[in-house]
Amino acid sequence: MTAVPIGWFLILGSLLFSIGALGVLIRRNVIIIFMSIELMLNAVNFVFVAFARQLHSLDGQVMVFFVMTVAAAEAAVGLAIIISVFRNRETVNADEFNLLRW
Amino acid sequence: MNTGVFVLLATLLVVAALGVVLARSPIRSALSLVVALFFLAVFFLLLDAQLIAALQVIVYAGAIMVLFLFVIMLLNLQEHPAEMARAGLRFLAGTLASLFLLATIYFTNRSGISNAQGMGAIPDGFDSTAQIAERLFTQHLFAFELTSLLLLVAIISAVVLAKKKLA
Amino acid sequence: MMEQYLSVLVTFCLAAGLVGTMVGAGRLLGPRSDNPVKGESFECGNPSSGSAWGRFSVKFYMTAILFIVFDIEVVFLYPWAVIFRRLGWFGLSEMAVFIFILGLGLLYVWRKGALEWD
Amino acid sequence: MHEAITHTAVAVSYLWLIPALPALGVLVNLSLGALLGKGAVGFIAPGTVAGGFGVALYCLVQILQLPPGSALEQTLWPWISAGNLQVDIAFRVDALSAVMICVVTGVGFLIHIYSVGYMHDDPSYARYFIYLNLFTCAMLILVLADNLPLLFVGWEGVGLCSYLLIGFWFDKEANASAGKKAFVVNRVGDAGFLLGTFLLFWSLGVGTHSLSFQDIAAHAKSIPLDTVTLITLLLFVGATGKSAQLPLYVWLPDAMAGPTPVSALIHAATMVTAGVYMIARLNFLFVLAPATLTVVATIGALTALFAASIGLMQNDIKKVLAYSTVSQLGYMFLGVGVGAFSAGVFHLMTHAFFKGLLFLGSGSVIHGMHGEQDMRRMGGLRTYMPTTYRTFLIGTLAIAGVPGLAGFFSKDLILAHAFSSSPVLWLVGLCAAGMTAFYMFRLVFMTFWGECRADEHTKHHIHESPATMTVPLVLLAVLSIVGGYVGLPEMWAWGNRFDAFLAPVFAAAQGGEHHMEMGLEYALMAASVGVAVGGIALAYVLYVARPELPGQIADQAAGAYDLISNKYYVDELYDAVLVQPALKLSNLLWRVVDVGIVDGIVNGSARVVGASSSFWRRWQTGNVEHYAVSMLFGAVLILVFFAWHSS
Amino acid sequence: MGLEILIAAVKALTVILMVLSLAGVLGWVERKGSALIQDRIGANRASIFGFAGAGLVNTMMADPLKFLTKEDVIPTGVDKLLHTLAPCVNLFPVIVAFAAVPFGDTVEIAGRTIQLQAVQLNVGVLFVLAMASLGVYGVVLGGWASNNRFSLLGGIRGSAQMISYELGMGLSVVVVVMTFGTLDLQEIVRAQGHMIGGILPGWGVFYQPVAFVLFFIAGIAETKRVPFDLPEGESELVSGYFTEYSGIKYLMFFMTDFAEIAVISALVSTFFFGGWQVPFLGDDGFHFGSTSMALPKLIVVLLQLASFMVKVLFFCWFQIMVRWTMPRLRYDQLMRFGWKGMLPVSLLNLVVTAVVIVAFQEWRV
Repeated sequence: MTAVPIGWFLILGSLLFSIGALGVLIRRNVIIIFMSIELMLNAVNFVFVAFARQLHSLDGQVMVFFVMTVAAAEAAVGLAIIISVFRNRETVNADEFNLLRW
Repeated sequence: MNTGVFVLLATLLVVAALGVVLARSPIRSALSLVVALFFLAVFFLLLDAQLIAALQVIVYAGAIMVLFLFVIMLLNLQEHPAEMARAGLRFLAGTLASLFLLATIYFTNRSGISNAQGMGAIPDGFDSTAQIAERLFTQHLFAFELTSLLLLVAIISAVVLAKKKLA
Repeated sequence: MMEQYLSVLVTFCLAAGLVGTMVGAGRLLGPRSDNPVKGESFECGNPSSGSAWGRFSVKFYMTAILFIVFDIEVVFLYPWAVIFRRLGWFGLSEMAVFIFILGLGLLYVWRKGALEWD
Repeated sequence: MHEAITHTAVAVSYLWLIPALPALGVLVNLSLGALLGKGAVGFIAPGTVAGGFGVALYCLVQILQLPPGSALEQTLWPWISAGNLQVDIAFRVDALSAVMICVVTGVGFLIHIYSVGYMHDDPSYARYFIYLNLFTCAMLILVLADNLPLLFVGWEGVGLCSYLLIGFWFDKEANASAGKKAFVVNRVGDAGFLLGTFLLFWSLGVGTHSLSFQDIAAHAKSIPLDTVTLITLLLFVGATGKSAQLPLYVWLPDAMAGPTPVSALIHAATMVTAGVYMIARLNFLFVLAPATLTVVATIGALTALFAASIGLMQNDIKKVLAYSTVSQLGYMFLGVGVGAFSAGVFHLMTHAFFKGLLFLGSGSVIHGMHGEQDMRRMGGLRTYMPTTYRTFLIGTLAIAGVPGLAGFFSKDLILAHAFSSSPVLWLVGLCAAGMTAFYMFRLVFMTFWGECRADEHTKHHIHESPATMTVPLVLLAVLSIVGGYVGLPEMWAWGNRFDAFLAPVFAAAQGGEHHMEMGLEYALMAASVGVAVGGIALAYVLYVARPELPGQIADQAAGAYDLISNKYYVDELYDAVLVQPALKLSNLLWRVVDVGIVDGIVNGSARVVGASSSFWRRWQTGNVEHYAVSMLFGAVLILVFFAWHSS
Repeated sequence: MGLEILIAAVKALTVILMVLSLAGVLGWVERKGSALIQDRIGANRASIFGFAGAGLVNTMMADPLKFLTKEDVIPTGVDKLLHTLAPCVNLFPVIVAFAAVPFGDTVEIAGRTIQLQAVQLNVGVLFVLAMASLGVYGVVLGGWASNNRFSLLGGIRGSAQMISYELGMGLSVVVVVMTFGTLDLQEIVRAQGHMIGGILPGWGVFYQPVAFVLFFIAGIAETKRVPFDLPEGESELVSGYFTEYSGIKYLMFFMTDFAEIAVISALVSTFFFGGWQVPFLGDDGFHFGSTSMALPKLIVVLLQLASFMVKVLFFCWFQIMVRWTMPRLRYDQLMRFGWKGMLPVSLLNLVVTAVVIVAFQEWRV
């Protein structure tokens, strides 16, 4: 992959990130919103690794470890929350979760 | 060939990512995400980050997405007729996301790194598990130990939240 | 180095090609005759009632969560296993702390009864 | 005049054990006390103190074997590192500290043992021993500290434990407020102590200072005289608070609300002597300020007389002993005030023995009388509790200054030094000695002699205390007899070994000492013996031979009687002069400043926020998508701004 | 570049054919083996011209052809794409995982050094595990896309079982990695070439017997065969997650089963039994202490290949034997054994190994 400049990777990363953000905004199913967030996290990971490769640093790769861990913890807790919300409200539609306000 | 491979894989990746966002059925969405993650792993491999590539598949595809699938099946989520947001919000979201993308492309262009001649040879030790491990377990020791606490909290909260009997 | 990635890509392509061919050949060669009874799900001859996609015990979900957490632990263990000789007692103790904390999690789950299948 | 003494220090690694062992007892009993049960708690708590005593004895032996002036040292770790203040957590044992740690752990151990029996039926058994161990630990830190800040840690630690133990039975209003009183009065003294420390650090001048005693000693001479006087006076304010001297003595009599072993350990044997210890420890500083020493001696003598006079009229057995303690502490200050530091410390040690004994004996009496503390309802107890009686009598003889017992030697030494400093001080001390003999024997006669005045029910149950209580009594009685023989007058037998042992510590103060003639010394001794015998005789006449006399005297001198039996109205005076105005001022501040201004601002701003948020909260729809859109909008805005701004 | 692609393709094809033929052979071995164990003839009409051994040809050729020409029934009301995808994602990772296992040392052909390993990565161990973790999808999708509650239950059970035992497997592999200090499978095999005390082969099993047992048990659980065949328990779930499959898709599920057996056997050989190593055989021939026997390079390579195949076949046979001699577990027992047995034991094994290795190293015992 030596011939491809890093700019391409960055643009691909931001494209993925935008798609993820779009998913968060236009979907109503919380689980799919969640998956879109995972996609955004992965876009960031992707850019981490690309930069690490470009800047000759190992820290970018190490950071991916931590992002993965955070993603795992987030998925575990987030999905647990979704399950317990579903128990009470029988829905996973984000626009029906609006109790979190005045 | 390199550029060709990049474009091919990037296209597949973007298609899979769009699949996540646009698929009607949650399970297809999840599978699209698995495919996208798999292609990301291939990208990591081509960026000489073998360890990350393997971990990407093990952690994301092999563990996190399984959990997503389980939840989808557990809650028996089928296609939902009113799945997408209202048209107005959709339009707004699309505009904002495009603006965001354009802004990042603008910055990437302006910074000049996109004009560089590719990435060159593998940095010394970049693909060596031992060196990454050394970094991880010496310089990032504290973050590593904190990770365990994060996971502990995740376990406990997941158990507390999910332990009640499912109706 | 290129050789390594080449081998991966080629193997992937060939394996994908193989499974694709198999499915495709089955499509082409197999006969086809639709029949409503044939399409019914197999429940030992009884007509099935209701949807097959019921809800499941939350146990499966607990298993998956626990798996994620310990999978992350294993993932951290691999790079550690490669260099723990070089780190000596220091590396051992830091991993001991890590495993101990996650062990507490396992103990908690164990005591909470989330590992019970009854 | 005095030979140069080498101050050699030997680094050792076991000093930390001495305070750490009681601390371990605290930890164990705190975490497992409820689990272990009384047996284990009552074994662990005294056990740790016994361990500390063992190490302390080992230290003493080490010190005795080393050349005079040597000390053991252990620096644990750096503690405060702020600019040119570099304080370590460091311990140091020289002759003075060695005596102190042996007294604290030894007497402390005996009192722990005693407590096992005394507190046996208390529901908060474990809590009691946690406090007691914590106190021991803090007291040991106080006496082991190598520097003033660490000493202050111990100083505050013992204060805290004193508060906790006085209010041990906090469900009784009186006890809780007695604890508070002790704490508040001590704060006054502590403020002086702290100011003194600050001033000392400030006046030590340029260079890095550790505030260790060596460091202070090395630089003390360069401080101007009036500054030194001020520093020492401020430190002495701290000492008057902790050691219950005029005018801050008022908390100690009330402190008798705590369990009796606590009174013995904290409010007689150890904590209250901390002030004396501190002045002895800083002797090199105090000798630089003669004016302060005069103040110390005067306050000491006045306190001795004043407290003794109140003690004459008290009817509560523990109150008598409390005033007696204040009075005896006055003696110690008189001693250190006239420059006789080793005499003061000597009296401190003997006092620990016999006053500990007396308190424990009174505890035994109270235990036997089922909580009765009023001597007017006692009497004739010597037949019921013979061991308590005999040991108590030994303690009384010791404190009264009867020749051959510990108190005689130490008190006499102080009075001799006082005489050579100022005959007036000696005379005041002598009067106090006579009163001491009188009220102590009054106590003995009222309690143990004559007819029993208790009601029938109580009388039926009077019994001797269990062995865990009487064995410490016997041991302390032995110490009260033999404890004095380490410091005989110079002209007898082996002379004053104790003084010789401590001499290197007080090398700076040694200059002013001079030996007096043998004849004069015998004369002074005769005078104090005479006064003591007179006091005893008077007590015998008034309370055994002719018990109707005290009532008649009280009637005839009604004014004086009222004044003294009401403790000179000092508490009332304080209340009127200090407490009431403070309460009024606080009330004013509360109503005007707090409610009016502070709360007004807080409530007003809350109302403003509330009003505006009822508008802004419309933006919070509770819908996640709206939030997400807003976030993305913000991100895009930031990006666009930067793109526009930087191009 | 073209030549390199060709070499890679040849190696990959070799491995794929190896897997497929192994799967075919195992199909026959299982039938005949179960007959042997149960004292019956078994598959008696598979002989050709009265020659029973030729039944092998039957399972390898006639069976696939028959399946290919059968109708592919897709139940009504299911997601057709997922229904088709399930057998594919089931088979794909197994084949790819096998490709990462080295089947021989490097050889030199026409001045080129060629690794006898289709996928060469210096994180080969992780690659294999990553592919193993993908195996869950085939099971779970097969169950989901069948519109049959038995299938769905089988699929969910199967995936929960696989992830549970993946932990034990991963942890025992960590111990192997600790012992050899590398993630490269070829390096791991090379590290087992020495002799302990001149007599015992330096195989992983002699260093890590506990890890071997754990890995093998977890491996059997991953293949979902007796005693861990709950996902496809015939008496209760018909055929589990592939009840609703027929034709070539059914064959693919079946092949996956046998290919998994082969992969587990290959991994056991690689991690614990020296892979292609032959005891006493060096690069240039046998060495027994001082005496040695020189051999041509070609013979050495062939011996090593044979050694690998023999080991793999032995463990395949061993797994088939386990299947036909063991009773099965209940599902709660299975999960309890996975979480309360395998996981703590493998963690303990890991800790003990780490302490022992570091202690030996630091104190130079």
